[in-house]
Amino acid sequence: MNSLVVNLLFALSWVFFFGEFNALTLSSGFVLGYAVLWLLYPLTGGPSGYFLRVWYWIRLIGMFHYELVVSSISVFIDVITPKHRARPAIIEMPLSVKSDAGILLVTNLITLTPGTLSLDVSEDRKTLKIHAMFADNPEAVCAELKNGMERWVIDALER
Amino acid sequence: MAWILQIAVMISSLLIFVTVLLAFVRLILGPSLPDRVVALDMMTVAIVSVCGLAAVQSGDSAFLDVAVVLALVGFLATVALARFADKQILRGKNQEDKRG
Amino acid sequence: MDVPNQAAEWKTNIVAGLFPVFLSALIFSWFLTFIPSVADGVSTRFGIDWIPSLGISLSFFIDGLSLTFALLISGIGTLVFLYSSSYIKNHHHFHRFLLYLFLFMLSMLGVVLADNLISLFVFWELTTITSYLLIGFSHETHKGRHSALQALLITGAGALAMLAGFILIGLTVNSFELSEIILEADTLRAHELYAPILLLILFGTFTKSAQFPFHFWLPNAMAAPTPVSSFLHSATMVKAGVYLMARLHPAFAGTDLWLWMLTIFGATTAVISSILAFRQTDLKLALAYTTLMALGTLTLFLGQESGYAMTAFATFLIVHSLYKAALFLVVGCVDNATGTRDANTLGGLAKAMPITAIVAALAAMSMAGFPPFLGFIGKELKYAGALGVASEPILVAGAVLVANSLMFAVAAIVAFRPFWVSSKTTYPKQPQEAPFAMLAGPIILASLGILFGIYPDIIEKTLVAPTVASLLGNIEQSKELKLWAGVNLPLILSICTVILGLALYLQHQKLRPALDGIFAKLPTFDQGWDKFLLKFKDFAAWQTRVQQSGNLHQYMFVVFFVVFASLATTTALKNAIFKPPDFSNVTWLGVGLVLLIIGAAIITTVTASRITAMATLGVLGIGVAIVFIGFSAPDVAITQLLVETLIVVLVAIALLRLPNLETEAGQRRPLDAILAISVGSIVTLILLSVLSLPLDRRVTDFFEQASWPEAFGRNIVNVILVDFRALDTFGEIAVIVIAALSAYALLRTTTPQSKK
Amino acid sequence: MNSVILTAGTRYLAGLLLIFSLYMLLRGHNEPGGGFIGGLIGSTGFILFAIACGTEDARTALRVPPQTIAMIGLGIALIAGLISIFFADPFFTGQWFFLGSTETEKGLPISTVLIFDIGVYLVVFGSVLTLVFAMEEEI
Amino acid sequence: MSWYLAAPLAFPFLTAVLTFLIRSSKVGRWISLAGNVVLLVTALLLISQIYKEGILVTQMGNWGAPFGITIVADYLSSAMILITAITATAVSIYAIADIDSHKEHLGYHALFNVLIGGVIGAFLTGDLFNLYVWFEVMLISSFGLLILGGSKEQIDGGVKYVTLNLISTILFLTGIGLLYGIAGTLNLADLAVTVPNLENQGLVSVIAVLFMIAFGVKAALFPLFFWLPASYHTPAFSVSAIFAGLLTKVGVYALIRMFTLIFNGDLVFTHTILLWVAALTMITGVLGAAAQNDFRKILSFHIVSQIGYMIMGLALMTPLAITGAVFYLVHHIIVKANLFLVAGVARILTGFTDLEKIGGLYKSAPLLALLFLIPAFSLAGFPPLSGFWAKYILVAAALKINSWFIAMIALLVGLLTIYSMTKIWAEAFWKPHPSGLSPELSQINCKNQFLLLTPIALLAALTLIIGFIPQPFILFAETAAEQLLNPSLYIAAVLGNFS
Amino acid sequence: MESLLAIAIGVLVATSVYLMLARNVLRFIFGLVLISNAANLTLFVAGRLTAGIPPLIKKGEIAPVGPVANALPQALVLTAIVIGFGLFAFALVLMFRTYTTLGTLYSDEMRVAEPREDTVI
Amino acid sequence: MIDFVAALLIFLGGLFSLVAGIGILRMQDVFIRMHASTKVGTLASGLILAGVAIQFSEVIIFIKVILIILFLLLTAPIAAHMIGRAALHLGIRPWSASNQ
Ligand code: NA
Ligand code: NA
Repeated sequence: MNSLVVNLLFALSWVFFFGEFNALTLSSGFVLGYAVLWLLYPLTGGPSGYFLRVWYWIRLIGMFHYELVVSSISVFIDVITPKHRARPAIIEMPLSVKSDAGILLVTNLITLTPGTLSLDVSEDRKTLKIHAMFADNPEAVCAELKNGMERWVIDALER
Repeated sequence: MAWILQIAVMISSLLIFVTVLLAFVRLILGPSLPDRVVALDMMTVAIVSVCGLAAVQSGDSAFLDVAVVLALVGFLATVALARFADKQILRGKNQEDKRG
Repeated sequence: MDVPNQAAEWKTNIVAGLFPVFLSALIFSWFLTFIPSVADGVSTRFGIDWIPSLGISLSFFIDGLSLTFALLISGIGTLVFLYSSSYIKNHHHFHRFLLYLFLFMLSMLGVVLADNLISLFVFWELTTITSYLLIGFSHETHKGRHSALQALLITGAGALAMLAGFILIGLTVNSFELSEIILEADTLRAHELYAPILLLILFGTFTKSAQFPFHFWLPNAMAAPTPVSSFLHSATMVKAGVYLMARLHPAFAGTDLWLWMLTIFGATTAVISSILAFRQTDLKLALAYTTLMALGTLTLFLGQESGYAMTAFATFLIVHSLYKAALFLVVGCVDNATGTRDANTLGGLAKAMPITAIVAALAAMSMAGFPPFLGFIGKELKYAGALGVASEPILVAGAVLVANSLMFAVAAIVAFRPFWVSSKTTYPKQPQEAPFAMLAGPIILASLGILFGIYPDIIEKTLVAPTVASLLGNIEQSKELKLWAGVNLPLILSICTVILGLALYLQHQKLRPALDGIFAKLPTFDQGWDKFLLKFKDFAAWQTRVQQSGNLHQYMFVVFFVVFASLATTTALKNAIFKPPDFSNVTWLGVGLVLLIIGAAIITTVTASRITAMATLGVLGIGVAIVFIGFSAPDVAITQLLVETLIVVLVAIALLRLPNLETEAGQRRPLDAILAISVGSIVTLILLSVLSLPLDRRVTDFFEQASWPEAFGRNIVNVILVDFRALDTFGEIAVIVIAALSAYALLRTTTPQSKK
Repeated sequence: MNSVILTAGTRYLAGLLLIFSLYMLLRGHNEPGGGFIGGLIGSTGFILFAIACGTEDARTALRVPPQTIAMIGLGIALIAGLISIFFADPFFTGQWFFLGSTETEKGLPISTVLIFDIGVYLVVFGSVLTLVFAMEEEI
Repeated sequence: MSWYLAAPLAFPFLTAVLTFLIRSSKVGRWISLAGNVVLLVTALLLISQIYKEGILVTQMGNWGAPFGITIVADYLSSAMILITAITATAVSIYAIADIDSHKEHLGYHALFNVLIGGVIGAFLTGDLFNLYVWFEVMLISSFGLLILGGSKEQIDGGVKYVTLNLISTILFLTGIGLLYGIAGTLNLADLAVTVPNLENQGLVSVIAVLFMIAFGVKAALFPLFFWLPASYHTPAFSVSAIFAGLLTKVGVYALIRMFTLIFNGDLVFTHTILLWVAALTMITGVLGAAAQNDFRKILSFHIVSQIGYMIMGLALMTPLAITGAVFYLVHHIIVKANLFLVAGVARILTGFTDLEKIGGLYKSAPLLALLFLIPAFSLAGFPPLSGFWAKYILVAAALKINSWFIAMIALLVGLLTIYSMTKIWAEAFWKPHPSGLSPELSQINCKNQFLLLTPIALLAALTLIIGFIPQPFILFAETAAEQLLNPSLYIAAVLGNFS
Repeated sequence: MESLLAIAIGVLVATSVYLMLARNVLRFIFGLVLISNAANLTLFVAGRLTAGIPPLIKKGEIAPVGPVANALPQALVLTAIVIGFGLFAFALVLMFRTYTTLGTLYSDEMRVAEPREDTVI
Repeated sequence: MIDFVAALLIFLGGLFSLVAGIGILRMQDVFIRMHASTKVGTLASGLILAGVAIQFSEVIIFIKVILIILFLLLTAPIAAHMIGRAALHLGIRPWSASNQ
């Protein structure tokens, strides 16, 4: 992601913190954000250039909340019903998404979707270990995730 | 404050309190270190809710600030504990932590 | 060391050695100038304020008594310095020796001249310190150190008691000036504190003057070089006690307590020490014990109030100083010349050391009490004084007779036998006459003995009579000093003394083993002292082991026990709880919250898993944070949560390298549990009591009113932190910085030891 | 901690925490927050950083040793307290200056009290990091 | 005006910051010394100002008492500050030679100066919670100094020191909570006004006892002193010197302040306890010293014993007794710090502090012997050194009100003090070195010799001056006692027209 | 509620005393956390409790309207918490270093500074 | 109306919280428990906070609440990942019905 974008995000969050949107808060937020980025650049590596895809973001955020609610309800039901319906297993899913932000987003979303929980990314960043509640068919679970969450994230971030 | 809200806050407080107690029981029972950490994490999130309820109850948004802090830093304890478990394994000292 | 250097050192030693001689001679002559006025009954007082707010002045007083002492001290001092300049000049601590000895002399002069009791005490203790350093002069031997410590502790103990006595005198008569205290004698004698004061002071003087049963330190102090012994035991240190009793005589004498204390202790000391002297084979020790005898006798006389007794006291004081100093110096010469002081080996030295032999003989005859020596006059007066005592004159005279006879025998053993009785011994060194500097002192002192014996008037009018005047208040009671007083009871007793003494001397080789047999069976005070010290050390070690056991658990148990016991006792005694607690505003959520906190605390305590403990601590932190949230303290809650988080983070890091907790099975600690519950209960009780009272909120009210208008802040808590009480916060951040630095230092600090 | 997810998350969280901490510092005089809280939050950002990427990276990012930051903070707090003496007030008396004040509004307050609070922030921030980094490097 | 009080408080911290930021050890040590000299000057100015004007008060932040924090200096405070500055200056000279660059790099100078700052803060504050804060400042920097070096002994001693002192800290904080809970104020002068009028005086006594325990641990009273002999023999000598001189005295100061100003309503109860505690402290301390065979351990136990004397003065609570306590405090700080410094030189020369392993110093290092004798004999109470007057006044005060028992104890303990001080003398100085070495001062290079011996000589000179010219010091202590026994002076100075 | 908290404080004190009396100094550390919390709560409760009204001044007011919670103890507790943290952190590091240096966490095995008599002589 | 919606949200939040609590106590293994805590717990807090925001109906409060929720959504999965990873490394096997 472009450093500039991050910087702007930081500036905006600063404005949010203050709750007052004006030139002073925005500019001071920008300066602060810049300073913070400067502090952190040993971590972020170098700049990368991608356009902000507003639509994909909105879709992502929307789906995300939807999945959160649905998954919660499914767990809700499993919890309050005496019988355990789950057939859990740990499955390994190949990762297409490359960037740090992408991996973060994918794993977070998978965690927040029904029946799946991301446990770990391998050191070579190519596979993701997932704990699935209903893992009678691991390939199906994998495919669903790749075409769902991972697709959306790649659309939003990496295309 | 409307009575309905008052009742909701009261009930919700009670429910969250029960949640905290349940998580506490899990924390004591373990059996593994991750179990305890999950329980503690759960409690932290519950306290975020408590802050929200306190804000409604008092009509003072100051408590939301507590919630913001908690949401940000509560995570740190979880990370530290989880890492503790992880590193213990590398050091081959996991006997106790497996048992809890 | 090369030769020229040595020569140079020798030269500086000569100069250094003669310097104190010159100084003390100067002092001596200065005191001589007071003789005319003192003889006329005029005393001189001068001084400056020292600590006016405590009534302590640096004041001095010269009358007959103090002048006599001052002259003896500075006079004999001069001779001793002269002697030392030769005797000890090659010692590597020669300069230190001279310094100590000179300081000692000055302190002694201070003691006898001081008018203010506290000043007197200061000088008194200075003599203690300097004599400690002098007795311990041969500090590289165990005996030297042991004897110095013994002298220090015994005289020190006495001194501290005496100090209490002095303070009490000050409180009863409202002055520390001796000249004023004497005027208040009647008040003092009638005061309810008279007895304690007297006993405390006598404890001080008896220890200093080595009265039985505190006598044993003095012979041990012979570890010091000869000039020291000579000086300490003839005229000075040990006579400080006698001086003080004499000084206080006008204020204290005249009661039964005074009479009996001094008589009994004096007589006992005189008799026992003369027997002890008799059995010694070491010449120096024999002399030391006769010093004890002299001190006993002097004490005995001070118990009285008659003119004879006082005259006897004054005369014997001078006599004894002269001959004892001379004999000590002579023994030093002998020791130096032959390398031994053993009475059984020494003999026939008169040929090799004729002058020494004659001097010894002169001094010894004074000691034995032959006419026309001053010693004879002294002895006559002693008998006269003894016969004139207020009660039990026969017993006292008998004691004096025994003591004198033994002294006669000892004089012969010490000063006659080594020189005039031949012996087959070969000495480690070829005996040789001592150099002049060493002989000068004994010659002068011994000559004075005979001079004053033939012309007693010289000292009678100048020293003896004024001394008696100081003791009794008027000069008229002083008795005349004369060689021939006609045939009277004292003369008969004198003759008995000579006969008895001669017999003892002739039989002394045979008597000694018998005496040794008796004494070997008796425990000595010296051994008793050592045992006492050992027992004391054991006791100290035991009590320290019990208290400072090195066991942290014990330390903390004691601390918590003290907390509980004292708080509980005070609460009960002072009836601190008088309102029942108020549980009216308790809510169910509150109960639940408290249960959560209590549960977390208890689980932290009982769990054997450190992970559980860590997690429950986190829960506790959350619980307490909810309390802060619930009771309107968002800032505190945030801080609490952040700090709890950091604690968990830090513990989680630390535990990675720490071992697991032990399992609690079989480790129940019922006693600890009882104490813990007790402490917790008392805290709750006190807190409940506190909370039952109303709170005065005016400080907070001020903050609420001033926060925005005056300190421009809406968050009152923060305004208190950074403005109203910013100094607290400053201190607090200093704590944080230093905690971090300290912890950092602790982790990074290394020593070779810990690297291993 | 070689966790890709944590490292990626830290990148945002640490920045957010730092910004949030400054926010808490600046508004502390009027709402919950202040130097302590700010400093503590700020330090958690870097602790997270240290846990995710190691203390070496965290120290590099910080550039200045945390002890030095803490000490500078102490110095700033002290000086903020002493400034008032030059205005003939007892020490630690707050000195207030209002930038752009008008008749109705006081304007933007700049005060020794704020400087003091900044000192507090730096102290807490630096000290906590000193501690945590040093401990981290021990294991 | 405010300067007089602010400067002694601010300079140690300023020095600490500077020494730490300029991390070059060579410069840092001189800054530290310079800072302490400046501190000494400010302390002198303060005391002279107090001499002229009486009790000095400034209200921190210009918030009037009892609302803000009051900084107040009376005779006692200013004397303590001056002595602190003197000791700190002496020790910072000594430290240049004693403290290695490793310790300096880890922040020795910062820790040291913050410690001094904490001590001065404790003496100056007129606020109970602020006193707690300064106690903590002092405590935490003492932790750091104690373990600097990290030897096994230090760590072990540190554990006991830290644990027991933390308990005391918690007790102190709890006490503050309780006292605030009934009185609603933290200002000492205001508490002095409020507390006597409280409804439940029994509770006041309970809280007084709690404070007595909390400060009792700090002051190393019987039976709470364990942490002291467990740790004081372990750190660097400069550090144990400053600890021995100052730290326990702050506890004593706090006891004196609290039990003359605030808890003076139930003297028969509180001060009787104090009297017994004083007696037992004196005895156990001196017996402990008698049982030890290590230079520094003997000195450490003596601290305990000597604290008993000061508490005895407080317990007797007469003008003369308080005079004695104040005089004793001042005397003891100088003497005790000095003895530890001497122990340090002895250790440098002989390599040990165990008396069985050392000896011969009298012969080979006569100057050191002399410099030892002065404080040692002063401590033992030999006249005319400072310790004699201190003991004299206390014993006189006891006898004056017929407290025979405590006077007897004080004298007896004096004798035992002589016993154990001469043990050091006999073993370290008189006795020949067990392996026949003759450790001469010339083994130390010239510069270090100067740095090590100058402070010792200065402190010894001070001991002699106090001993030979005690009148001004006693007068000062008398005035201090007068102020302490008339809390109304303090209250009027602090509360002014607020009262 | 004050009374209830007084009881909770008592329990905290009791448990922490029990922990501090343990031989394992790690338990002392846990006890220290507990007792610090107890002391902080004592200070907090001593200022009496007010639910739901933080000591903040609303915009537009110059002083709190109506009663608010007692701010002073809150400030003191905040200070005490932070100081307590500093002390705790040092104590923790000390125990850590103790273990790495002396090889034990048991206080009765820590006998370097005060050796047992029999081992010295 | 606003009160009612807020009350509903708060009540629902309490309910979800309780369910998360029960889940954490009675689910079979640590992984499944995490399903409960991450999803349901987060949702519960979100609901309550949404209720708070609606109740206050102020922009600042809205922003704060959104921030809190965002933080939770960001941190909760990372925390879960950390715990899960530790559990994996500890060698904890997922529960499976066949084992019972
Ligand atoms: Na968490
Ligand atoms: Na979660």
